[in-house]
Amino acid sequence: MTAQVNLKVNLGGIEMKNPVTVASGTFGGPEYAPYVDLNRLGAVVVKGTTLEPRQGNPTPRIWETPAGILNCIGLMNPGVEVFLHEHLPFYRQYDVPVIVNIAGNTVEEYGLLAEKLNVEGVAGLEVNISCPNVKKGGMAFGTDPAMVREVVAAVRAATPKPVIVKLSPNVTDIVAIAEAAATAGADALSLINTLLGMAIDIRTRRPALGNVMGGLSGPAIKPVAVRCVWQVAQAVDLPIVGMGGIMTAADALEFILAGATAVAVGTANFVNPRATLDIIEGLEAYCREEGITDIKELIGAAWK
Amino acid sequence: MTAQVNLKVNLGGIEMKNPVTVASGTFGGPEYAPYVDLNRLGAVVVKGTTLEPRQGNPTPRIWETPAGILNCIGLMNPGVEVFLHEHLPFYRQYDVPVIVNIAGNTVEEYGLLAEKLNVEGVAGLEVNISCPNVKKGGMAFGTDPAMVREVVAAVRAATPKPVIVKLSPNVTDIVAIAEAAATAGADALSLINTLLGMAIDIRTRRPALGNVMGGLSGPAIKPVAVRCVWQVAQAVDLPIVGMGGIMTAADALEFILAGATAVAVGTANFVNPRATLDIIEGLEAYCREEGITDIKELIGAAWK
Amino acid sequence: MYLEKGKVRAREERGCGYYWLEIESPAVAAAAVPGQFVHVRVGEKESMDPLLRRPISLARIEREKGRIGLLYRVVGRGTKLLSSVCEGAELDLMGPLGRGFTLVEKGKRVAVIGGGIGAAPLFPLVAELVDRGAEVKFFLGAANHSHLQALQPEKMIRGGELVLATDDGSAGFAGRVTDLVRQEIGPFRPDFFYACGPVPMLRAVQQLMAELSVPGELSLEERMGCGVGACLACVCKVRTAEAPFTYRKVCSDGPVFPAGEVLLD
Amino acid sequence: MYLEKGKVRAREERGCGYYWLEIESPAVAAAAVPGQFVHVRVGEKESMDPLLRRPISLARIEREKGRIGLLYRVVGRGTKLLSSVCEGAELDLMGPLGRGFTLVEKGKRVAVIGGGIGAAPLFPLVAELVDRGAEVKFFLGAANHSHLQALQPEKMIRGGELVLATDDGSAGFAGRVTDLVRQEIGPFRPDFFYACGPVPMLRAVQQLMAELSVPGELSLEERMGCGVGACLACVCKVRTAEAPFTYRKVCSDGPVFPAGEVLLD
Ligand SMILES: Cc1cc2nc3c(=O)[nH]c(=O)nc-3n(C[C@H](O)[C@H](O)[C@H](O)COP(=O)(O)OP(=O)(O)OC[C@H]3O[C@@H](n4cnc5c(N)ncnc54)[C@H](O)[C@@H]3O)c2cc1C
Ligand SMILES: Cc1cc2nc3c(=O)[nH]c(=O)nc-3n(C[C@H](O)[C@H](O)[C@H](O)COP(=O)(O)OP(=O)(O)OC[C@H]3O[C@@H](n4cnc5c(N)ncnc54)[C@H](O)[C@@H]3O)c2cc1C
Ligand SMILES: Cc1cc2nc3c(=O)[nH]c(=O)nc-3n(C[C@H](O)[C@H](O)[C@H](O)COP(=O)(O)O)c2cc1C
Ligand SMILES: Cc1cc2nc3c(=O)[nH]c(=O)nc-3n(C[C@H](O)[C@H](O)[C@H](O)COP(=O)(O)O)c2cc1C
Ligand code: FES
Ligand code: FES
Repeated sequence: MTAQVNLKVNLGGIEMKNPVTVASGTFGGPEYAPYVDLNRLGAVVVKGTTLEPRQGNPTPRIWETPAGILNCIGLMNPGVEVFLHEHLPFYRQYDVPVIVNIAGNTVEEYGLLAEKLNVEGVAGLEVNISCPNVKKGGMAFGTDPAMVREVVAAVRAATPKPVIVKLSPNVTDIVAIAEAAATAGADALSLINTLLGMAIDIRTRRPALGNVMGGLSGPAIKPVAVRCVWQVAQAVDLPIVGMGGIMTAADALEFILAGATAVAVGTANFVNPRATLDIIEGLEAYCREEGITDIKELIGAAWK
Repeated sequence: MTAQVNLKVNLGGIEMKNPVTVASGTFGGPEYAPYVDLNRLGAVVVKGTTLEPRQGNPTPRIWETPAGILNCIGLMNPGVEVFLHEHLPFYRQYDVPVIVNIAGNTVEEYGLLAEKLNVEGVAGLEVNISCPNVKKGGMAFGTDPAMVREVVAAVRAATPKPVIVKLSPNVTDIVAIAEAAATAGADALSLINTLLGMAIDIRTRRPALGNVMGGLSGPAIKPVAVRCVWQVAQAVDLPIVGMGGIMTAADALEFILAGATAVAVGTANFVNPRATLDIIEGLEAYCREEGITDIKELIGAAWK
Repeated sequence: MYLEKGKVRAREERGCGYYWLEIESPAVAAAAVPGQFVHVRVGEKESMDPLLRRPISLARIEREKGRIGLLYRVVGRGTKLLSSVCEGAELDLMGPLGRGFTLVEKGKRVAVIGGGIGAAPLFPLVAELVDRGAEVKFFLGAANHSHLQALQPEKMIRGGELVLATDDGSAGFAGRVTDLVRQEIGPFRPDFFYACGPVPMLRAVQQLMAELSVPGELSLEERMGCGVGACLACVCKVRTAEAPFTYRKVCSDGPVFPAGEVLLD
Repeated sequence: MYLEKGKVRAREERGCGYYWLEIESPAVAAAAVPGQFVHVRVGEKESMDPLLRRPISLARIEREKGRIGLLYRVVGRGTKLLSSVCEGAELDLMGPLGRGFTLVEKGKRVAVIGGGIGAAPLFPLVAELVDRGAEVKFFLGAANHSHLQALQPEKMIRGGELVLATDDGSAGFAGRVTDLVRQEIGPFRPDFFYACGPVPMLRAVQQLMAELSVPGELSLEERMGCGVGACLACVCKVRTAEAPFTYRKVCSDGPVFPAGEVLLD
């Protein structure tokens, strides 16, 4: 008889039955339900939600790069009201914490969004201050510690729910940004959002993406993401959702060993729609083989 | 009869017979001579050279990642005196501009290195203010515009030779850094150095590299590199050596179209020792097929 | 929608860079309708480059045999890798995906218009329409005779009338398929049409049919991430009452759209 | 040093994850000496993942036939991909690389000591030594009988005396190969030794031979980038007069080093 492995983790107040969630903007809602039982996930993070509906950027919105993809979706979403009335009921059928990713054009908008989302069925908020694909706000909020403090404080003041702040890797010093978020009252951090990148189509001799620059995600960025988690986990005393190129349980373990409490699967969903489940099973198998009874033992084990 | 294609470019005073050079630290000197006739290259850039010999970092110094590699060589080199007396004579046999990559622990050391290298046979200097693998100096010099100005000014004052400043992508605003280098008297810019990354060996549960963090290079980083060249080329009026994941002529073209005057081949040498020659031939073929008689027409053509 | 390991049962090189694969994929075959596609993983299983799946239309649907057919043209790395799979190999498929064609009722006259590899999803459509007793005229254009031969239209459809065009006049009507349609459409007077092919062709068909007030459907292509509607990468523009346009997802709202709604720019 | 497309002429699965490839690679074969290696590209030609080449020792050198042999064990993705190449396939090779073994003069008594897959470069060494008229005793250790069988030492060498050990005692001497060497070395009194295998084995051999004042050479492994001495990734520590140690490149200063110089930590 093999011992049970305890995969439960607590992410700044959100109880997760295992450390595996999905990265905002990569999972939709019902779209992956034919492949993944949502009840098996540690949490679900929904697409970036704004006050008003957004059309997003012109196409092409995606471009394949070596072991990665560039995207410039541009926060296309139906707005928070549609989310509350049409999408949230879908998630309420499941027994899984729902984390809503929010993005504002102004500090006030972040606060407003947080207020509106203070409803049953929303387990927490992920504050996106790191989107490289929008003109107003977006990444700009996430590259200056003072702005980070303002945005996070506004959300903190507007909601009693757990606040997760999502950081951009496109900065000189990610630890300084993380510390600013912590000071302003974040309950957890999630990192990383995409790297700012671009590609040129040599046939047309023009930028490949409709919006010129885009966000790089996928396995290509994993080493940068692991480094960010490693740096922040040692400097800031908040739980971390690690993400960036996680395709397999081995990848997820790198993030956990670097200091992540939970991991989010993004681009991998497009490649393997069962990736989340494969990873949950792989984490359990690893623990079993290594004689680990509680996955929390592994958090930050590479430096502890 | 097909028209001749003019591949010549001028890199801040260095005449190159074609735009293709090698990235510092990835080509050695005589090591690739069995595979590549050095006379065919646009220029050769040598490994980072310091005042005193350096041992470099403990092993493992290299780790494979998806479409990339992490390295933490740590500027292992025999020092500038050995370079001048033992290595430079080797290059003097060839008809190819030799660019020496220099790295100092202090601003003064950069100046001293530039002075010592003001000899015949050295075509120019590449000022490395972006090495992520050394404790003192290294990347720190390249992430603060004020420091960049100091270092570049010191080198500028010490040498009449063309000064190329090599930038780090690990910054919030690479344009600001580039502008600082330009103000201080750089003749050209080279970008990008490696992205700061790391990996964890899940078998040992420890960092995979001997020096914990390392520099990410190879195809994985190409979208970030192209984006940096695109941003800097439009903002700063200096010729650029583009690099980061160039494996093929198509990759090189992306950089040239983004605004690079020359391109450097790094990690690709390890995979295909003939990569530089394949790229030169591929650039010529592309121009011929597209009816382009002078490759300079393509520089920045994606935004011009 | 299934994730299935399809077994390659037949592979044929058709010339001009066209390939044909017959795949045992019972779950996909059982659920599929014409116009849908599969999202195929190409390359080495554990390799992260290339990363994304490739969308390929179902060019044959054999529900009873549990087989599907893919007809594709090598245009880049992914399709090149796909062209080198061997008989017996396993392909990692997601499907059937997307909204297929709306099938007209028995007795209707329909024009089916395909350009080049765009013919792929039209083959099972023609089969199904013929089975349902529609009167089908299939206009198929290609660059030249060799390209037409690679498509093997005679072999791919049973029933329906096939009318061919080549750009260089090396077979059938000399000129673009849309010119052929324009010439023949008057006497045929279709009740409905279906088209798939390059955007300029779709645009010409859309305009012609609007002039003639014939309703129909277009099958579109866009670069895809997920293939299931989750990533919002693959959008196309459709007309709306409120805004100049709105974006719809080709992978899940399409790839087939009512011709009158689509904005092709 | 050549960049050559080697043609796979024979492929053999040896069990326990060991594979044998015979490759037509005339330029490499003509220039090679025992102890050298080839740097092999694995995976799809155009795929960037995996990216780096893999170093594999020459386990057979047939200069006249223009062939080389590789014996390897699947430990990760690269060796797994290499294990799936077919007869007739082309392998992208760089080689021969590195400094091989120093060959002793005729009539000398030599101990050749191999552990597991570390035996690979020792097979052509034994062949060459025997041809030169050295008296060779080849001590070979493996985990167990099946692993030994996968190495097929009897088939791989012609001449020399073969002495086997297995950790679990399922064949030959029961225990580590270094214990076997310690037991037999007294009477044999070698003039020189060569060793290749896991680091703990090398360390034990190095110490034993130092005690007995027998000179020799060790073949080392390190993670490699370029394989030719350009990237400075693959260093090992060697003793020097001036510093506690200095780094040398395994790929170009080695992989074979004088046993007395190497610092194994
Ligand atoms: C719904 C749908 C059905 C399709 N059915 C067929 C078919 O039956 N037969 C056929 O030959 N082709 C079909 N295509 C086009 C096919 O998907 C592309 O030719 C293929 O993805 C090209 O991949 P590549 O790696 O060879 O080319 P590359 O240019 O190297 O691909 C790079 C990236 O761009 C994407 N891409 C490139 N061209 C297209 C395109 N035209 N449409 C969408 N994405 C593209 C690729 O998927 C990949 O992500 C279909 C496309 C769609 C959207
Ligand atoms: C000079 C030399 C000769 C060798 N000869 C043989 C041989 O004849 N037969 C054989 O089976 N093996 C040999 N090896 C070891 C062989 O190179 C590794 O087993 C192989 O590179 C592992 O690759 P992988 O992708 O399967 O493993 P992974 O662990 O997935 O490889 C990841 C990376 O680590 C490197 N790596 C992993 N293990 C080693 C290792 N032990 N040594 C060096 N690099 C490593 C790989 O090259 C790759 O870059 C030799 C190594 C060296 C340095
Ligand atoms: C198509 C796409 C859409 C995304 N949309 C969002 C978003 O709306 N909000 C957000 O915070 N991050 C968004 N991201 C970033 C991901 O959540 C994640 O941080 C990033 O992709 C890195 O993880 P990965 O490499 O596993 O994909 C998006 C990423 C992709 C690829
Ligand atoms: C093994 C290795 C050693 C390097 N050494 C140096 C160096 O000494 N000085 C320097 O400026 N850059 C150094 N670099 C960075 C490269 O010159 C180049 O900027 C980077 O690798 C990106 O290009 P690539 O992706 O083509 O390799 C090194 C890179 C590698 C992989
Ligand atoms: S491809 Fe992801 S929404 Fe269509
Ligand atoms: S592998 Fe590059 S120096 Fe040895």
